[in-house]
Amino acid sequence: MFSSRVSVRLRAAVAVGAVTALAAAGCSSSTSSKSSAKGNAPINIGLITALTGSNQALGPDHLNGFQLYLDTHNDMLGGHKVSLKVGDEANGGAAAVPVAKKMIEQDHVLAIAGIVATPTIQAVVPIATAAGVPVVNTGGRPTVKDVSHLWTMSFMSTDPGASMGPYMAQNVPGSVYAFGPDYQGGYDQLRGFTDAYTKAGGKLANDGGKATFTPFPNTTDFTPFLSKVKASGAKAIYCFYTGQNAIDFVKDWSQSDAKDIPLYAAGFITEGGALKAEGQAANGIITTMNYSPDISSAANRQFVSAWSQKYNGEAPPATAMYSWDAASVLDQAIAKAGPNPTPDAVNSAIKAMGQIDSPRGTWQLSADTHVPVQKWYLRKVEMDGTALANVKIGDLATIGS
Amino acid sequence: MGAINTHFVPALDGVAYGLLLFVAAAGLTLLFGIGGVLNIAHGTLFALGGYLAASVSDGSWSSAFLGLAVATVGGTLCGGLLAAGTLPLADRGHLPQALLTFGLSLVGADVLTTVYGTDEHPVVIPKSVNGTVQIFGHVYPTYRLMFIVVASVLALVGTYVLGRTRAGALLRAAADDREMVGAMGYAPWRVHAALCGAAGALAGLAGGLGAPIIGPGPDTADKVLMLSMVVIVLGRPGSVLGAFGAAIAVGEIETLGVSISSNWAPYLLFGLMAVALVVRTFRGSSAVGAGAAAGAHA
Amino acid sequence: MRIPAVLLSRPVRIGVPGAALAVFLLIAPSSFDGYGISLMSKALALGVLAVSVSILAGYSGLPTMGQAAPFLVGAYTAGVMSTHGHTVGVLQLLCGTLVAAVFAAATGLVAIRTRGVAFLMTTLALGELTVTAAGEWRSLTGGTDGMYGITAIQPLPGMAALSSDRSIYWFVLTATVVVIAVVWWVLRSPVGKLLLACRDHEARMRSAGHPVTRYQWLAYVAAGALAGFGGVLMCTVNAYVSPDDGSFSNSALVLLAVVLGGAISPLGALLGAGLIVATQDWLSGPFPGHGPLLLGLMFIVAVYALPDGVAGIRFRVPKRRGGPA
Amino acid sequence: MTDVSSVSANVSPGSADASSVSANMSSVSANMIEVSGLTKAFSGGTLAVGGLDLTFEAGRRHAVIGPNGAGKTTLLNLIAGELRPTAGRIRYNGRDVTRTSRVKRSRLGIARTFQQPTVWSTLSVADNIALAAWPHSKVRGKWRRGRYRTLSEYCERYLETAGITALADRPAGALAHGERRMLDIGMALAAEPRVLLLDEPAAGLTDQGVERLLTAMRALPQEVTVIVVEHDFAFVSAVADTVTVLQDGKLLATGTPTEIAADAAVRTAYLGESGVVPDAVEEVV
Repeated sequence: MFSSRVSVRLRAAVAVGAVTALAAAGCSSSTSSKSSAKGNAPINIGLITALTGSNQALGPDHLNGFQLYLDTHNDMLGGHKVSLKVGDEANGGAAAVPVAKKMIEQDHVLAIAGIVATPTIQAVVPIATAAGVPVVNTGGRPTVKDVSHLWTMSFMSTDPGASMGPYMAQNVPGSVYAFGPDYQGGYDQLRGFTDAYTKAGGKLANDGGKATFTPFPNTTDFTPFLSKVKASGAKAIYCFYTGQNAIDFVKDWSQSDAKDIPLYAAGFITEGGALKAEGQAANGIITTMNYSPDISSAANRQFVSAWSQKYNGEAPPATAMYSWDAASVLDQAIAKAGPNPTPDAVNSAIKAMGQIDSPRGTWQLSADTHVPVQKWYLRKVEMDGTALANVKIGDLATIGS
Repeated sequence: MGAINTHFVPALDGVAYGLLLFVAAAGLTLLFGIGGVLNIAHGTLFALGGYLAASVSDGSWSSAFLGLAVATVGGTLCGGLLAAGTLPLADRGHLPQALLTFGLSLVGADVLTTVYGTDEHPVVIPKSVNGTVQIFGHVYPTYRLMFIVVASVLALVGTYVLGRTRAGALLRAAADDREMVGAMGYAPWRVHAALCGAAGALAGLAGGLGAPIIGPGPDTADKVLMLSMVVIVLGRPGSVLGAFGAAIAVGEIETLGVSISSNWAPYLLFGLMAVALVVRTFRGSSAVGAGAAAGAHA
Repeated sequence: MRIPAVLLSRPVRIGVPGAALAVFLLIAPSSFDGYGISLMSKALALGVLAVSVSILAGYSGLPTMGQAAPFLVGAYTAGVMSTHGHTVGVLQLLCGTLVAAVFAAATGLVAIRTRGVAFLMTTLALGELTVTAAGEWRSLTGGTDGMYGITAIQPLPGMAALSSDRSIYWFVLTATVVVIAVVWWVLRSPVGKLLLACRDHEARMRSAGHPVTRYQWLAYVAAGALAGFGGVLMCTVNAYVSPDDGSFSNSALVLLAVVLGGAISPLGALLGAGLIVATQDWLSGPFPGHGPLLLGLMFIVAVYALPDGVAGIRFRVPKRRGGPA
Repeated sequence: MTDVSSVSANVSPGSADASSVSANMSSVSANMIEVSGLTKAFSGGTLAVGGLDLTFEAGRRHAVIGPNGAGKTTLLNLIAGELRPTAGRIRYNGRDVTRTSRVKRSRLGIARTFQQPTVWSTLSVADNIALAAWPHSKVRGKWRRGRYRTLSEYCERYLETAGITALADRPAGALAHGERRMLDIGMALAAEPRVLLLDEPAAGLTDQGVERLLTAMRALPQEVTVIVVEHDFAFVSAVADTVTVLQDGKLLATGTPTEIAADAAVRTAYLGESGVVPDAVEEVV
């Protein structure tokens, strides 16, 4: 029964290992808890992003945009040297809880930036709110009960669809087939589209008049879903996909019966690495986004040139821009929060912030939802010089409330 | 007619997808069914093959073949590494090997993202197979059509090698009784190394061949592993024909099944898998009387 | 390396690591901050899940890859109760355990028919189906975004709500100690012998007239109930539940925790879970994104360094039987 | 694995007219086990048992002998319920048990031992016996420690009978082959069966062990029916009052040990010209 000789050593080894490991955790926590901001002493900022798991293709841009801002601003935010504490949200949700607790309890961060997946927001924001730490979020934004400490740099999950809906109702001569992944962000994105689209008089071509949701993350072959589009008589497709799903969807679309039916989408489908992987298959896709690298403004030129200098002449993805803005918002808020900034002071300073000058143009945070009130642009994938790029072809509505 | 027309492409695609799964799972079923190693790092080898093929591809036929060669060699080398790692565990049952390969897959995933980043790497395939063809009025990717042919040939070759050649006979003997192979004058470690190498080569080759369909990215390893496990368990480990049938079935479930009942799409794969496993166990138990060894190996 | 006989006596073997763990669990919170304490709470909740896996994989010879499913059911039960205003911790534990037991009783009818790798894959399939259902059943579970901002519980009616990581820790610790003591007591009783005998030689048990399938079904239900208990604790610790809590990787990690802990030792399973949490959440802190790498290295080392921890689990593969004898 | 060179030792030449001995011998005792048309075909087409009609009378000591592959162990497996027959019926004490599970058959009073003695290796010898007795004991609530102790104490007699009292606290996995064989037999006895199926019980035992086994078998209550499959004809002669010879899954002859030893057909088929069983290849379990 319990009589193996080795299992004694094993038991002892595991016990000793676990105890030392956790004890060491305790020690390190007690030493690091001394750090507090004094004068222009260094400050800690947390950044949560997906470095592993099903969203890892999206994660690095959140980090890189923030880091680029620090690189171009002497590693300072609001006059303080910044020590960036990066945490991995993995698949999103519960995995981020210890990460956030560590940032708040051990690193005493002034604010938490980043967050890719919406479950992570739901898991982290209550913890941060309870501790009074502002969350400056750069990924998709779901509906949240208490937004007092949540500031979104990107958009409300329903916004991209809401901006595209009326445009497609007017410009597509017939019905539209809608697709999205079957997670909450996907539901929100498609709800934004279908509500706005049907309100503007459009009609979905899908079976039963409801958008089609594909299993996430297990769908690798979209062909069976796409095979229904042509028969439905749709004149266009609208979809929301990101990361690997986006690449697979575009490739399958470009080689299916539906390839002659124009593809409209929320902009993430052709952002950054996805566009590179899709290649010519993506040519001609029309997307909606609150950013395009070819916007001409001083702020954008500074951002684009810094990015392309660091990343082999590539155009920056919108996500990196949100993260850049997160750093920029924190920069201004911390500066206003006085020589000894506290999370609460930073939160109040963000709240008091007016117009924000950003690479995407000026925008401001909605007082209700803490989401940008901003302009959405219509973009088309075209050859720009030697490479494909998301080229701005028009303006859509300004959205936000 | 209307229904046939609607479901024609999914049904055809099911064959292509099934064959892709078959090619992907071949290395796993070989190593598990015959070598007794449940290689959790199998998906990682597949992804490695994909990355390697992608890194040399430039759209020419020569680069495509070079890509396949590089992927196969890379897979073989990693298979050798696997052989070295699992050999000391040979007498300790399946779990230590599964645990080791699970560890290796985690380490491998980290290495791959460190080297190749988190973006999917596109494979530039030769122009002549990059387009689409018309079949019965439907558009279908040329590459997948070609893949059906290539994978069928691979399946036939595999069945032939395993069923009709001396090496195959040796491997089948090894599956039944490893000591006997030793008694026949082959050092067990050589059989083990050859199996691991062959399984690695198959995984690498599959990664290279499949890269234009399941492009190498950070998710590839997990997805391929999961689907391959489903295929080999449904097809009974070690059985080429079984794996083939199971792969086509899973392929059709994921395409035709989804097309017919898209509302149930999220549940289809695992639901049917659970049903199949239980039904088979029931049938097996009545036939063999639930003997000491669980289930019979047909 | 020879070990003196006195160190091998039973009190020393179980007592020393047990006592070390007890002392650590009792004094550590005073030197830890909220983060460290919440990690310990998480390790305990995951440890209860690991013990449930050890009942199946170690004691009953049923290596499961889907034990996170009843864990998820328990966690959601607690979440749903909290959102409907039922915040008494003990009540949540009871209900979560019960609902998970019912869930396991139903899924067990299917799973228990299979053996070895087929059992592994059937439980994996059931786990994935549960996760999918949790994501799709949005009216109850809140979908893939999960249930969030879950109200803090009060341990017993009339007591104050647990507002700090520290008070949650004491609640989780108490609950864990109670339930592990019960499990320990049961497994050391003749019931444990029955399970071990089924694991050792199932066919012989049947030949001797034991209704093995019923025993294993009961073990499956009991393990499911225990996992549900752990799920309620996890919900209390995280104040958040999402389908990801029931993911395949959770099931796999816990199975590995059991392997690390020596398969048939509840204490070992608990320590194994602690080691995994320490590696994944704490050790990887300075290397964001490399948690899996560290876990992977740990497994590789464990395979070679702890052979007997690994050998305790029987992992049977369908094998060709001999012809007529 | 078993060396059976001693088999022929006690075979004495007997009268030559025993080949006509039929299976339907008249008897006062009831038929405990009755198989009719029993057939078992394995996948691959091997016919292990082909249309067997046999009766095992209550309270008698039956031996089943035959060359390897004759279907002896398959017959035991069919009676015990480890295998389902392809065709035919099995009756136990007048009741049709063809489709009854082995768990149920065990509970009805059919116990068996195995060619390769099987025990629960992580448990102690005493626990092995107690667990074997468990389903057949009238003690209620055996899952409780106290009741289990009662059961264990009661079971000490079987340890004694099997001669393994000294090993009671040893893990069964640590036993030598012969000790494990005796434990297997002790476990079967602990079930207090009405029908006891022994699959080559003497194989691998020392002379002392065989002696112990013989004593144990003689000590069995008279009403217990014993069916023993055995190679060792000396052992068979010592314990059996009826011997059944199988060949290629079919009945060759039935009779007393003396009659069988004298049977010409049996001698050719089974004992061979030299009187030594051609047993170079042992069957695989």
